[in-house]
Amino acid sequence: MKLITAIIKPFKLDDVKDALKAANVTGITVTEVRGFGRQGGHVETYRGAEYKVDLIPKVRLELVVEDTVADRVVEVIVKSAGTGKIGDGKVWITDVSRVVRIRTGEEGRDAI
Amino acid sequence: MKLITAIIKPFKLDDVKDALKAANVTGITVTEVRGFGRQGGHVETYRGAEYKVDLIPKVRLELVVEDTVADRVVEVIVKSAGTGKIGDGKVWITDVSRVVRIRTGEEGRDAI
Amino acid sequence: MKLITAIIKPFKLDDVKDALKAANVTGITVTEVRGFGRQGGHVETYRGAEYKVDLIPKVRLELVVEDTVADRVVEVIVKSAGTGKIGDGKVWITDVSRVVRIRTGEEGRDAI
Amino acid sequence: MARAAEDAPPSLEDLQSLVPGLQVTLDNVFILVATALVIFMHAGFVLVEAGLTRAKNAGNIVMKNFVNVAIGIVAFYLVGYAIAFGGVFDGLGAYIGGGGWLIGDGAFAYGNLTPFTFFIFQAAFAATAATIVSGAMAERTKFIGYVTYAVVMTAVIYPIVVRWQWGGGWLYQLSTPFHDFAGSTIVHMTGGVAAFAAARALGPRIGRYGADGKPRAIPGHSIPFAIIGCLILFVGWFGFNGGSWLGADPIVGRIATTTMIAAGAGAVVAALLTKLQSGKTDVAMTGNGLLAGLVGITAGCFAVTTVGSLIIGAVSGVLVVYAVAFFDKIKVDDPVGAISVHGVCGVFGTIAVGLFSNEEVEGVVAKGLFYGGGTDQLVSQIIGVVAVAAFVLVASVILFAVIKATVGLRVSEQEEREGLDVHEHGSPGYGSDRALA
Amino acid sequence: MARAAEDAPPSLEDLQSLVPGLQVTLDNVFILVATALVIFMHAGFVLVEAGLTRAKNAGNIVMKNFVNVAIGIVAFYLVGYAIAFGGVFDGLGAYIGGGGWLIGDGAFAYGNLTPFTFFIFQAAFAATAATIVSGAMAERTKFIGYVTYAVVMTAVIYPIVVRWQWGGGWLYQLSTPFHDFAGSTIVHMTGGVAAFAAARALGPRIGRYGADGKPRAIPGHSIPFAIIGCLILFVGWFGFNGGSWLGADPIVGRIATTTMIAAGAGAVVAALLTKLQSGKTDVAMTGNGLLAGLVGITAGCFAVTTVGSLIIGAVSGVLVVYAVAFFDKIKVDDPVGAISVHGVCGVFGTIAVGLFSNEEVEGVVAKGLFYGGGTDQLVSQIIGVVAVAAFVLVASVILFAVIKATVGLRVSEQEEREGLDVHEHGSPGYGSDRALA
Amino acid sequence: MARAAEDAPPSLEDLQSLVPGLQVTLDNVFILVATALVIFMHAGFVLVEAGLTRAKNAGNIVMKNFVNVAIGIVAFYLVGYAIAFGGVFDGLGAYIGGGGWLIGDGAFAYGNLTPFTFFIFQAAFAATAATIVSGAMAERTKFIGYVTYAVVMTAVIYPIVVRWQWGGGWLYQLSTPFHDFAGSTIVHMTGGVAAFAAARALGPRIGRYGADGKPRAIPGHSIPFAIIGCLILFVGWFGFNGGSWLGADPIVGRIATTTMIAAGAGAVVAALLTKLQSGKTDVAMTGNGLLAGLVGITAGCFAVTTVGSLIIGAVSGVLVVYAVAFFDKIKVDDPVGAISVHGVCGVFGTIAVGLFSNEEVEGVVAKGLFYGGGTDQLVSQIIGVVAVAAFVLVASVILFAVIKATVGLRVSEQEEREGLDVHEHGSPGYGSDRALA
Ligand SMILES: Nc1ncnc2c1ncn2[C@@H]1O[C@H](COP(=O)(O)OP(=O)(O)O)[C@@H](O)[C@H]1O
Ligand SMILES: Nc1ncnc2c1ncn2[C@@H]1O[C@H](COP(=O)(O)OP(=O)(O)O)[C@@H](O)[C@H]1O
Ligand SMILES: Nc1ncnc2c1ncn2[C@@H]1O[C@H](COP(=O)(O)OP(=O)(O)O)[C@@H](O)[C@H]1O
Repeated sequence: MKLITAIIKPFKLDDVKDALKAANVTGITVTEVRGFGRQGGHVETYRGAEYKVDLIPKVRLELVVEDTVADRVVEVIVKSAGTGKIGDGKVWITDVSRVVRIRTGEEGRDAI
Repeated sequence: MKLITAIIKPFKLDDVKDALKAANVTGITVTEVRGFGRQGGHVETYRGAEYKVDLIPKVRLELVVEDTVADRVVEVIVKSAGTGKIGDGKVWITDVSRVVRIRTGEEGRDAI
Repeated sequence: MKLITAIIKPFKLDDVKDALKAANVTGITVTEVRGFGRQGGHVETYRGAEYKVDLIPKVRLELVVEDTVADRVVEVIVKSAGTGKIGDGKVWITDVSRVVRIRTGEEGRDAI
Repeated sequence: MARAAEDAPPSLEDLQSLVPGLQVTLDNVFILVATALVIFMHAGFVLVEAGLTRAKNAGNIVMKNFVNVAIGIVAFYLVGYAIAFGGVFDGLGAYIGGGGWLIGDGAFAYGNLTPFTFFIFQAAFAATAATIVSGAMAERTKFIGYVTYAVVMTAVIYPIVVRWQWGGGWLYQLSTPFHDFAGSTIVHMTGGVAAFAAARALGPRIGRYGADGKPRAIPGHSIPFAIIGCLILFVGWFGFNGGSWLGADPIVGRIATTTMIAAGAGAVVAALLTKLQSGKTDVAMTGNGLLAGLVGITAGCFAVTTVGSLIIGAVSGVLVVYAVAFFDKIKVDDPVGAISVHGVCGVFGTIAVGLFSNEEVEGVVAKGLFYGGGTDQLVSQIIGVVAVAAFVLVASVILFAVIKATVGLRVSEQEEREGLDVHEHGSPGYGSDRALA
Repeated sequence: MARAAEDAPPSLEDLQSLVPGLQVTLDNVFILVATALVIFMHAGFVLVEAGLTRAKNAGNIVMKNFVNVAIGIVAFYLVGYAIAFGGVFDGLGAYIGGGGWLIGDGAFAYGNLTPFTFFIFQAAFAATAATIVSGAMAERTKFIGYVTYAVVMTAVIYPIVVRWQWGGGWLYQLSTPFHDFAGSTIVHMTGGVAAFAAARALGPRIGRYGADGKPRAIPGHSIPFAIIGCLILFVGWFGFNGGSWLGADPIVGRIATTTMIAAGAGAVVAALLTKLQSGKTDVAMTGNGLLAGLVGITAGCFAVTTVGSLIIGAVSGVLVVYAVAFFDKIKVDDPVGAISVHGVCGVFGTIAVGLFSNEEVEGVVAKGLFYGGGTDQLVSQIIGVVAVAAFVLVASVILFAVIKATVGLRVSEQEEREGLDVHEHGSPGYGSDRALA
Repeated sequence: MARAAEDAPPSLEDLQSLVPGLQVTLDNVFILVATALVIFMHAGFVLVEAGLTRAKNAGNIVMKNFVNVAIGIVAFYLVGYAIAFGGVFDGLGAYIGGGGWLIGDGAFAYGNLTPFTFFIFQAAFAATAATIVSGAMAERTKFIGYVTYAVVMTAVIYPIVVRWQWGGGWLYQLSTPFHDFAGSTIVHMTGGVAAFAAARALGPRIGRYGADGKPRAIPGHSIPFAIIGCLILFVGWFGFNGGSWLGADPIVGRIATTTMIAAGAGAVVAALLTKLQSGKTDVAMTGNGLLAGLVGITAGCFAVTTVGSLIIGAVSGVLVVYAVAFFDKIKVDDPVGAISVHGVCGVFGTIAVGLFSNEEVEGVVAKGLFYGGGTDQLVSQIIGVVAVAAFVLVASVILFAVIKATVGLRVSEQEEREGLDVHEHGSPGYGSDRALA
């Protein structure tokens, strides 16, 4: 089992979700996050004073998938999340040693 | 060291927390997330128009525990988080190679 | 590749971010979380009644870094996030088997 | 549009009709403004009740208060006004009216007010009495159940209570008439008692009591909303109490003075008391304290002195703090404190007239016990309070039982957990524009 | 400050000047209060429009409504007032005024009102007509484009419409004058038609229509805001309609009665209809229903009976629900329903005067078709509606085309996605005090 | 309740008492309405100050403004009213009053107003002067420290300032009396100067200045709140300025006209200026611009022409933008701009009377420099401004020093970081109904 984590641009979420569904992914967990990276931040103004905003809104996806499909899922994400502009985000894979579905207690591939 | 990640139903958080405390877990980190899965979404109506909501509010728990207790902690979560209805969530385990307590710099089992 | 996850006190975020930048870290993903730990909670009062608050606001950092720098980055976080008071948080390391930059499709050390 | 300026200087005869006409105009215009202020109170109720409950029910609670205004106006126009003010005043007419339907022939009016002007002010009051209850029913009531209640309340129950006193009925006909200038009993206690019946019929919200049976606070989602709501209610109360003179008169300055002082005293005392009790000054309770002072002074705002109003306000501020704790303890879950503010302080304020009244106006009010007037007024006040409370309690208990047995009163556990907004109204009260909404 | 109390009893001569003076005073003071209520409506517009749009544009939408008030006052003072009310009434003067600039020599006033009192009330109206449009333009309009529109609207377009009727122009000079007591057409439909032109010129928001072309709801970020806004608009409408008598008179009670009943009926009917359609009572649409009833009754609040107002309000409540669906379908994206509420119900309410009028006042209004008055009034109403709609539509289409070609009308896709607040105003409407803001 | 309609036509004698009585009634009723509007301003202050500060202190800031109203009413009733208006006017009485305690025997009243009516209006003003300061003290002040300040301000400091002018004291007794129609100096500058003393005594919020010493913006948590607050203040100002005539008179139309124009001009100019400075139209600053215009015109709203009001408003709009930047630079941290809006524009508006006054009323106001009146009025204006500013500054500096040394003025670093709500009031201003709250 693999855990795929992806940081993407918020407005790309719908596209990525649709692409993943099309690729038979059955479950995703989504978190609102903020990211700091090469994209850099910007300066905002308020009542004549300035302040720096260097954490940009991003969306974090988490998917546990079978080992065999992990790389393919990564490709799907990279393709559907990309705009070609800076700040598009990252995808990474980590190993999962056990997965359980709470409702049934099923484990492994049956659990996802 | 193991990292246990669990996605559960929000209203089950108190029960799970109590069960984990009873099982001598000393630390948990909790995140509000939204999940997409078999549970599916629903259609909402607003001013006569409809829109689909397919990301359901969930809660994500993260616990670093000693290797020896990891499986037992998973059982505790599965038991206390379950309602038997669709959407109960998942639990998964990944390996942790190093843990540090920031306050003291302690590592490993002393850190959690 | 390593994934470093850190739970820190919210008001320390700026300090940690600055320290990481100084240590040439180029990307961080940040999540608002709540933590339960040794720090314990407190009782709040509202209209004459009480209720317990045992989940304290924390900030979660996630950084994918090269294997060689992982331990040094952990030290930077521990140093910059510490106040010496209870509730300072934890840092842990997990293994990452693949990283991709969405914008370019670059992998590995080029992706971060 | 339409009216032109006079040119020639008026003759004495002209003056003889112009001058009384001016008072008529002034009275009607003043009550129009007072009515606008009373309608504004509904924005206050919306804010207080939304602020002191959870975000997941925000759409539902504002909707309840909002349709309540609309229903109140329509039901009071179609039915309530005639029941409250129409027909003869003796026999059965001392208990329930009937006549002057649809503000038509025989419609009642008071003093210089046209039936229309009188109607708008009374309709705004009717909606107020009903909306008080929505706070106590918050976060667990089926919308259809609430709507049913609101219709019956504004069409029948409240109009009957009005009939007894302002409509010239039996309480007004007592040898020393019951005195409730602007409605501590008729409006507020009526709402508060119905709120008690409602909260009892519903039972507490899930999670309101711990496994140990102890109350667990469920904090409201927006204290700013609650406090702005209290200030709006305060502003509206200038119309509520001032307008209850039902005409323009310099006396409204004194009425407003007692109203303001009681409001201030209620808030100050409630703030101090919470500070003494827990070491923290509770914001929501201080808001309740202001409202408690306002409810308390509503019956006596014309009759009591400024010192009397200071005392009435202060005592109301104490009462509300203890009453909230008391209803918490007996497991009557009232998320916004409606029973304590409107019910308890309504009772106290009405009875306080029998103690603090310093006015003596034939057929209106006698001096109170503390100002040498003996117990005549006090007895009438107690009669009025008991009679109205008993009637409203019985009527409400029956009404909520019928609602329970028919359209249903309480939502399902799942709906309550997830929030009423999506289930009852299709979408959440707070939409999100984040990607993952 | 400044005025001292009289001492000796006034002689008859004194009375002959005092009494008419009292009416003058009363008229001016009443219109001052009415003006405050109309200005307050702008807080209602802010809340409704902010509530029904997304948080990322909250700063922008409140700013639009807010500067609109400021711009409206200044532009109406410098230009609009003279165009609406100044100069001669024949010839070109029947279509556009000019004179009494800066409330100076020759400034028009009505009845007992001083030119100043008349000005403040009219200026508050001008800002209202303009601000209606901002809702339909929400979430995608360049700020500079909106500002340009607001200046032209309050300085020129709206004043010309006013000229035709309230300013004594050609619609007022019809043999049976067009009757629009408080502005269903002159204020609301004018705003609604301009809103239509604006929404058409802008196109729908990104994501408003799915790939299948079907409308997808974009829920507003705060239903409580929207509903409090509706209640504030309701309160303000007492000044809007009541003040449109342009003086104090007992009649304001009846005007307020029809206003209240129509508002109540509109909300009740819209709530029921949404319940029938989807099984859920839509909160925002119920709010629109109340406003629909208010817009609908605005033309006829003086002329119709209470039963007439009940019907007008109820029909408006139906109309708004279907109109919102209709504009959704034809892909005119109006986030708050401004076109349906102000445009559609403005048309209906104005024409309804020709049906439901029960008054007969020479030079003001005739009886309507349903009350035995024939079709005279009805015809005049239709003429007025068509003429004003045509003029405003043409003027607005040109105006928005010019704006598009010059300063620009719509923001970039990126700006729309990220929200207008940071891009147009420097920082978000909702700041965050969290560490990761 | 209580008053019956007259039947027989009144005789001349009747008329001789009825007619002056009508003016009395009208005056009192109008001031009641004006008082309600001024009380409403407190909701405006709550919204502006909450909106421009962070969510973690929302409960605290609304509580400060809210108890301020309650404290103000009670303290002004018990102490302040007698100090401001009671007793003799010569000798020490020109500087501080004493008499007519508790609105009892010898209580002062003005013109036709009853002492009660006069009291309510003045009490609402007293609370206003005090609440201005809370904005400048936001996000770091101990609650007990603020409460102490509010008591002293409404019981003693503000009443003394009032005494000097409106209470008939030495500024009123100048050969050309100081003219401050509705309180640019007496209310607003008094608040603004105390705000300056407070912000200095407190020091800036943590994080307000970077390591480099440069100001770093701390955005408020709700621009919609701030803007709705500004609109509510605008509405309230109709009562504030209009009511300051202390009676009903057609002149209120002109007073409201100058008020509206200055408000509009202030907002428009501030918006333009921020656009020119940073390329973005700052929303909060535009709100401040409107308030700046209102504060600026408050002294002269009766005396200046409409063109004068346009200029005064516009200049105020410029002043506020530069003043905010100035106080930022000298590290006086004023989260809402209270010092700039109320202090700086209060000074300017008062002095502007000496320039722009076009009225000549014996014992009230002379023509200003630009209207051929020479420097008499200007000199009196400067005397008044300097005297009041000096007194309030000294009194405030002492007061805050005493508070610091006794109950404490500033919260701990931890409390400031975590927010004042939980620490001072027991629970957060925004509760959460999420599972992990
Ligand atoms: N090393 C990293 N570890 C964790 N998250 C990262 C890392 N680098 C980037 N991110 C996340 O990805 C987002 C985009 O990265 P950024 O460097 O701005 O652009 P790009 O992905 O186009 O190179 C960041 O905002 C951050 O959330
Ligand atoms: N493969 C997965 N990877 C990550 N999270 C998942 C995955 N599958 C499900 N989830 C999370 O668990 C939640 C519940 O899953 P769902 O399939 O709806 O029901 P059930 O757990 O009963 O099978 C989802 O909402 C999602 O947050
Ligand atoms: N075992 C754990 N797994 C995951 N998160 C933990 C764990 N222990 C602590 N945390 C997180 O770290 C935070 C601080 O821990 P706590 O025990 O309160 O203090 P300290 O870090 O000083 O020992 C917690 O609030 C929680 O978010």
